[in-house]
Amino acid sequence: MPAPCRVVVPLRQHLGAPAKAIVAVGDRVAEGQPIAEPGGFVSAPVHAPIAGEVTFVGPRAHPGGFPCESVVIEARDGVGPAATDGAPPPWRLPGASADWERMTRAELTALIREAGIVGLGGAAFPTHVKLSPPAGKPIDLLVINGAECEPFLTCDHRVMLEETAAVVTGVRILKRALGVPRAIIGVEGNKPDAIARLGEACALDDGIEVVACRVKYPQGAEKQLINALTGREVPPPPGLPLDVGVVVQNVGTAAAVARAVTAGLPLYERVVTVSGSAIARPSNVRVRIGTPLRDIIDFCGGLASPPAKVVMGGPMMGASLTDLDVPVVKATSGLLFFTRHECPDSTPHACIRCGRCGEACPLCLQPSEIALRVEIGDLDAAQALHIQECMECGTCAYICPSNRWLVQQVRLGKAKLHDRKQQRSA
Amino acid sequence: MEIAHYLQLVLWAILVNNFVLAQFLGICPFLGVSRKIESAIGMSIAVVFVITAASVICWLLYYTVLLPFHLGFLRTIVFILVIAALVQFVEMVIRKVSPSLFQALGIYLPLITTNCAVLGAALLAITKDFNFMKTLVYALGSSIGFGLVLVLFAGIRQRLDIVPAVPRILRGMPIALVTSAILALAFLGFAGLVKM
Amino acid sequence: MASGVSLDREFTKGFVRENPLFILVLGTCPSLATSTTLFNGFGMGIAATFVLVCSNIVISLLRKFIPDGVRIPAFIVVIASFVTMVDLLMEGFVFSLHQSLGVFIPLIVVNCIILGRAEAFASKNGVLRSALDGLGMGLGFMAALVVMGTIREILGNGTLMAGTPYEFAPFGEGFKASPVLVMTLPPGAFLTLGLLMAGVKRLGERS
Amino acid sequence: MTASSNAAPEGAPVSAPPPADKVGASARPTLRVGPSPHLHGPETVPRIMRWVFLALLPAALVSVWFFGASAVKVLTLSTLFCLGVEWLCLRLMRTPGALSDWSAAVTGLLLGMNLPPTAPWWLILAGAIVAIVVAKHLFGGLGGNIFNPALTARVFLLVSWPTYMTTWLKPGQRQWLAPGTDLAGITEATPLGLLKEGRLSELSAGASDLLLGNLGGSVGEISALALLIGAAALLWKRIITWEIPAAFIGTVAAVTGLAYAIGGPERYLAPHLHVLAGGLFLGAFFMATDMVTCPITYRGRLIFGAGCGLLTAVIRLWGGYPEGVSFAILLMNAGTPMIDHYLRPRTFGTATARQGATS
Amino acid sequence: MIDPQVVIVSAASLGSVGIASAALLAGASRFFKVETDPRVEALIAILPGANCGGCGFPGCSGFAQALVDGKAEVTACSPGGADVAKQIGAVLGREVADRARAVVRLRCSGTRAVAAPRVEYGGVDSCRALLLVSPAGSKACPRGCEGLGDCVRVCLFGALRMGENGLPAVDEQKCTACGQCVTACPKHLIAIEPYDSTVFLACSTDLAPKDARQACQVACLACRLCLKACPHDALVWDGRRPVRVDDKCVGCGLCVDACKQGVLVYARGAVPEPGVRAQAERLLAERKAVEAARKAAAKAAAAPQPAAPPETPAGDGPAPA
Repeated sequence: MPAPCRVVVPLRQHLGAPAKAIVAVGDRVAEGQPIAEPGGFVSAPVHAPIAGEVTFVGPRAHPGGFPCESVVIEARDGVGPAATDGAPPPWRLPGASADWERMTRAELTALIREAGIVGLGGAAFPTHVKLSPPAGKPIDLLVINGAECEPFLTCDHRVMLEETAAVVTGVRILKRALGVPRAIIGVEGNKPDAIARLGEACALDDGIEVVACRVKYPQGAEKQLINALTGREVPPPPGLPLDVGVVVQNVGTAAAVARAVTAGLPLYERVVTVSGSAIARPSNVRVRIGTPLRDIIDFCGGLASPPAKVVMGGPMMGASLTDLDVPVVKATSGLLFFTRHECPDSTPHACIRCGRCGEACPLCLQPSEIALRVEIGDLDAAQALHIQECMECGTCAYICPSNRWLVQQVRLGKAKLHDRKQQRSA
Repeated sequence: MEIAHYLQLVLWAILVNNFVLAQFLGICPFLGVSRKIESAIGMSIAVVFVITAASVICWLLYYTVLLPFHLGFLRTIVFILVIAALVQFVEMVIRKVSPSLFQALGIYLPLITTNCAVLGAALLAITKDFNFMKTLVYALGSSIGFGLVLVLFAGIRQRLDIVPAVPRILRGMPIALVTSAILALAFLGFAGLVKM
Repeated sequence: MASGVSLDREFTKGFVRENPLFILVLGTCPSLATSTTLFNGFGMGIAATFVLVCSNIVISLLRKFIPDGVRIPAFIVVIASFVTMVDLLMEGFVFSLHQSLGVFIPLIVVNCIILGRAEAFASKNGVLRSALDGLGMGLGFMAALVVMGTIREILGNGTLMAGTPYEFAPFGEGFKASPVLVMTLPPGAFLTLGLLMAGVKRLGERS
Repeated sequence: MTASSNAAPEGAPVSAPPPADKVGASARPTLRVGPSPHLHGPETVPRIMRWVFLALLPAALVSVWFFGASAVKVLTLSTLFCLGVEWLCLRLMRTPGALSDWSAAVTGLLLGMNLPPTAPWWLILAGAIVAIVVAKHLFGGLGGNIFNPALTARVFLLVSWPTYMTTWLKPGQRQWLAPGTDLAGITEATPLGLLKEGRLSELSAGASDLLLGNLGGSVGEISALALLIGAAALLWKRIITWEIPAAFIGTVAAVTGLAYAIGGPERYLAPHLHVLAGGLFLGAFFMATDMVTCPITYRGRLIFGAGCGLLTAVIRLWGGYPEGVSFAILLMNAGTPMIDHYLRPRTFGTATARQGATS
Repeated sequence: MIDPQVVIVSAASLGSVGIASAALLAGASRFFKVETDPRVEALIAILPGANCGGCGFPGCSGFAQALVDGKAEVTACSPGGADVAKQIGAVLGREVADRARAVVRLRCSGTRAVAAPRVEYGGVDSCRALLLVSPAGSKACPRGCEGLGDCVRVCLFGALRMGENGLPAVDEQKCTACGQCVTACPKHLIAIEPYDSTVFLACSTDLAPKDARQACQVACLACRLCLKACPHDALVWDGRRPVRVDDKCVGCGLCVDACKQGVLVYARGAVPEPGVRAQAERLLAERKAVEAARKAAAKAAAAPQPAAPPETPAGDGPAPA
């Protein structure tokens, strides 16, 4: 979609420390120019999605439902998307070139870091951190996640189809940056077109294979994908894929890496799936980070009916928005506008101990048992039942015939455990 | 067939004529120490030990001291004294010899003095004219039956605590007793399993 | 114990407010086992009351002389003596009742109510007060047993006052022919006590 | 006294429901917020219960075929009584639940199928009260019960009124039995009853009769085939899993088979007859699998089923009662919390030696 | 007929059993002596020794140990009753010292009728859980009480109850100011206050006045009329809201009258004493008179003689710039 006239760029768009603004009100910025620097190692810079003038730096509504330090950029006369003539040339990453194969691993990682690339699957973990494994943890495999994280979302699918070349280049760059000989692209079996295209594009590089995996949820979760592709089991938290010698990256991230390294484009736009019955024209759109939701709604033909619930992310793990006056962030993989019919009122029944949640749990936990412990306030028992290992994929609550709030009870339990830990250390 | 007979006696004592569910012996600790599975297990082990030891000692005392002197009527007093002394003695020994064992089950020992199952087992063995071996087997079986039901019951109560939907006035003792009622009902299925 | 408590309160507290069975949950074993009929419950109640009053009196008298270290064994001996007495008396005079109560007469020794009152009350109070306390608690226990016995006998046997010359069938002969047999069996005992306890709890909340 | 009796009931909703009217609402529509996931699967408790109810119908129809008016009366009364008592409980005790969740209807139908066709109305009413009040609502209603309500009621009735509970009609007695009808000529003992009384030689029903239901017995247990049809539906809808029935029936077959092999056909019934006779299929497929009262893990369910089978076989072969299914399931219900307590599934990623996960 | 021989034999045998076991125990107690916490022994001596298990602990010694470990309630022994509980308290030193009584109060008046909603919440019935999905809460005022009862659930004394209006109500007679609800409230809306204070501010909003007016009909709009109404300077401004100064407040209630929004309220429906009230009114009137006089003087001074500085009483008025 066309660049908007006004963007609100939150500085907390990734896991880890928020970025620090390096521009002030009144500054004129070029498209792609850095506007904030990383606030720590686990952090990423933020770039201007459009050319224009900085009109505000301060707290603005964040999709997470809390005010967050943000930079507002507005297109001005002669500057910005409305008038392409006379605009300052777009800013590009220094050092980027199509000749990336000659770069060292450190150079590649630095470029990726400068481009502000974070995991585009949804968690928004800074990519350069994943590319810098601690010594003593040998990595032998790169897994590329093309297994669409959640139902409803099709943005990864579109990226694989429309930017096949960029994806494959990105995979090769990531392989080089990690120094691993082998990469697997895992794609769910219901996307034969994507598998075919990727297969063709990868034919040149024998270190990359495309593997079709079963269509199920949550196949796109790191641990599940690794298990499905390699049979390795990532240990429970604090265990990471690193512990079994694997790094996982999303296909969208790979494409972004390719653009950053070969063309010097920092990460200031992404593909977002816009769907749900309340939107007139569901589609996948490439949008600038910071685009207000209302612009996207207008671009997609407006609202067909008043939405009852708006979800950012996927239907299983996404967050419901409290407000439509929020911008798109790097982690926004989907925007779902649900009508009342799609998310009916659900009053929970008593647990009938059917055990389906436990059967469905990809981590073999017992969600009903955990939730009951949280409900009666027995946090120790909840901990003994491995509450901390839950990744909140939502499978249990989806399947629960009693409509119980299993995921929220787990999150509540984790939050209370966190509170308690802080109280004790205080 | 001796062994088969003793086996039948054990089964009879555990299942058919269960101390708690059929004879109402040891209800106090059954209701009191059944809130957690772990303490129920500790209590069970302690009870098995004390009941067996007490019954055997009481039997010996009865047939070697009381009966020869025609003092059968004194058995209640003598037995309770012996049990009290035995429990205290065992407690002291365990505390000295194995503090960890004492931590695990020593604290249940004083509770056993007034557990009517202990005196009950000793008295019943006399009333039923059991010989020495039978007394031993009977006491062992009965106490295992007590422990089995105690542990099962503790599991149930722990679950009742997790699903706190029980109406308020029934919480605690009343629902525990209603549960025991259904448990006793289920144990009636063993009626006639062994004919003693 | 504060002497400010009036004697009649000392006597009546055992009936409802501190009912040993329904509120304090003491003496559950004999109450479950012997409340099969009203008469059995009554007999058990009388026996327990007798032991309770006598042992309270004796312990109250002896409280100054018993060294603290051996007081529990001493109490037990006193109680056991009275229990033996009751055992022999009942065997002599009401043999059928003695038969149906069985092992639970000697087991009065280990009834928590009696040792509990001896320790908590009689060893610290005067003779009159202790006697009244024992009598009140004993009668409260008996009342609980009689209530349980009545319910179980009517439902489980179809009769009332069985074992006495005044036996009758309150719900008619038809019900007596096929009563709720299970009420006389252990499950009925547990169920009755559980529901009565809930009822008493409800009453206590109301007032 | 319980130490926690003065504490507030944790987890109980203390707040009134959210406001229905929007006070001071602005022109902007308020969005809903809620925890993820924002979608929900099609399965609901009423749906599950409805399927169980439907799956019981084939066996009930077979009964109506063989026992006519008596079976209709028992099944209808039992279902209606249970629904009525449930309604009263929900009103008076305010335990969570609703008539529309179908659980009381399932309990009622199951109870009816566990009674003999000759059961008088008061027996059914007593059963309904025990099932719904004692076994279910005293424990907090649906989901709170430890023991299967219908079975608790059945055992209660069996112990209280053994004669009424073991007066089996001969199949084909379809007429209305007026109160006081002399049943002497139209009753017959079940195969298990004959076994218990040592009259095995009088057994006339063969395996095909047991399959079709052409014999005396409880309303719902006579036809193994009809029960299997219902069970197949439940397995197909994934409402029950195979573990419990398989372990249950397998263990009964194994133990009775062993007894038959050692003790000989004079004293023991052949294992295939044991499997088909009595309430084994009804119990194994419809009552042991009651989700509320069985373990929640696969391994736990296997143990549960095997325990049920062992206890059933022991009571049938050596116990005082001819049929042990109900007692066995109740006893294993009591053990369910222990099984769940000690059998936890292996959490993902904690594998040591074996990589057991499916890929 | 009592046979003396029977008496003698019984006495002798009973005695010997007694002596034998006493000797055994005496020997054992010496031989197997183990040091324990003297308080446990003291507690065991106090407890009835019935070992009935009614307290939920395994016997009296288990209960005593739990008491010493702080795991048991002092009042958990039902056979012993209140008397034993008192003695236990004495041994453990758990007697609560007399101190100024405090209670908790809710700093929010946003009932369902007056507070505007922002979003519609469907999820676990808990304020903490709500904040997980909507960090600013469900009401238009981010500092409004969610009314899902996290505080009510943690109260062990039954002092909190969820009112029909969607706000928790405190029973100040039952409240012990233990602080459980204060920690449980994820929005920190519950404050511990002296029981004696009669006036308090039932609002915590940090919205700008114009937003606050939209969000809630009973919101502090920062008008400061209350400060002006207080003759005792018992209210100070913290930048957004008035704050009561406890040692100055006499509870005259003039601020309550002055508050148009009704966010300053009397605790437990207290009514100010007429004497205190009258005196405060007098004081306020005096103040106003002085202020009026000062203003008049300033005006008079400012107009014809700009050079003369105005006379201010006690010099606490802001000097005209």
